[in-house]
Amino acid sequence: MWTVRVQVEDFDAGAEGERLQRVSPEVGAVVSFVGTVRGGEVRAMTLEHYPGMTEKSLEALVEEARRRWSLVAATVIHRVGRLMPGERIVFVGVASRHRSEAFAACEFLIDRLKTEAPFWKKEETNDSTRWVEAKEGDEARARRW
Amino acid sequence: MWTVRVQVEDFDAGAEGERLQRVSPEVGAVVSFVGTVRGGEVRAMTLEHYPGMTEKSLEALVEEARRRWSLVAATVIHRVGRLMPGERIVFVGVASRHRSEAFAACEFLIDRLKTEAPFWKKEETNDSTRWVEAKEGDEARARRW
Amino acid sequence: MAVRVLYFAALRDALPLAEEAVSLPAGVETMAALRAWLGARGEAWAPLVTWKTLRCARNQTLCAWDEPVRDGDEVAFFPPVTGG
Amino acid sequence: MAVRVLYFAALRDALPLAEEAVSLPAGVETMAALRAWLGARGEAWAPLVTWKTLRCARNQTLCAWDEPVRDGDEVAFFPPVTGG
Repeated sequence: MWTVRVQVEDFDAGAEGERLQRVSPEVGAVVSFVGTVRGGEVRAMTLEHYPGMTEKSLEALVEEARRRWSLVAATVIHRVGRLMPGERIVFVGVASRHRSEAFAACEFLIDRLKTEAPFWKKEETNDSTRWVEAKEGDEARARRW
Repeated sequence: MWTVRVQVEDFDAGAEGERLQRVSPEVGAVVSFVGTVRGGEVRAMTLEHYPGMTEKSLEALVEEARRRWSLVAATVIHRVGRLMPGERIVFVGVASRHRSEAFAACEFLIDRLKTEAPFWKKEETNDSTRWVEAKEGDEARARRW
Repeated sequence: MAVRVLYFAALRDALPLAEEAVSLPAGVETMAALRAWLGARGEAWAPLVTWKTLRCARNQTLCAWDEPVRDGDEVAFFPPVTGG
Repeated sequence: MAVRVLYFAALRDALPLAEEAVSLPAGVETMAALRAWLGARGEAWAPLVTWKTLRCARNQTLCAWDEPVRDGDEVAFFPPVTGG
């Protein structure tokens, strides 16, 4: 019911959503978020992480979501390594009886993941390679919860 | 980019999400909602609609979402006819550059669909068949927007 | 003035017909007046008047009860929607 | 007091090492004190002191700068995270 994975391989967002939907006859709503590498100047993106702490921090976020909302199941998958434009980076899926809990918990998980889980992005453009700066807006969004 | 469908057949939520993700290299976030028939006392559910007005009202909601948020694509699919517990009823998927717009527009679309789109549910239990009553909470959620 | 009238869901089940074409007398010029007039045609049509939470649409768009009705309109009456 | 220290991302690129085992002198008892002590070991370590927005973790959990450091801890310093 409660799944956290950090992996190099791609994931199947459809299969993950389907699994959440079928986990119990109680489920009436599944909300999922998929984050992808946007195209444009960026030619590739490398995601570094802190092995061990990553899983621990994602599990702590799922625990907190379970305390705050009535949920039936949740899945968080985050990829690491080198990704190309269009590739999936992250999946957050939440199943609940009613939709409001699933929406809130899904947005909570991605907002807090963005400011607490130890992942760092390095972008490659034609000219250079640079570490992505944290966004002010992300801090503000995470503090809402 | 902007799809509204009312149909008897099931839909493939994973394929719909994947299509939204690939619609443009600009997409960085896809948020999707799947609503299903919950199990329990209900043995089956029949969804009636007002053909013509249904599509029109869903298209109007998508138009309003596009005016309010910066979106790249959106899909709304609603099934009609007789559905069994566990079956999918509705899909709302939104693609945008950044996640906050996709979350807001997806929740807006399902909240407003619930109070404005002309669908009516009739539930069958072992004992009886009854039309589902509209929920006070749904009106309040729709008015937030 | 001729209009097409549709009824849906529980309201339709409570009325003699799902759909009808009616000619309106002079003075029936809004959705509220139309509803009252249709509901006054006898006991079988009383739910149109007594049901407190009906909604209405004119030409396939939700509307208010003071919405004017025009010749050729398609109007509909129904309980609050419950899709999604 | 012996601790294992890890550096990540841009901070790691700016320092001579990604990871080290250090023995702390008496008086270095918090994450803030550890950071200052590590950063005072010469020019190559200055980013630990001069970078304004560093974060820290103790035993794989985000912590505040006044968090106490204990013998055997795994501590980490890094820039604000940018996953998701």
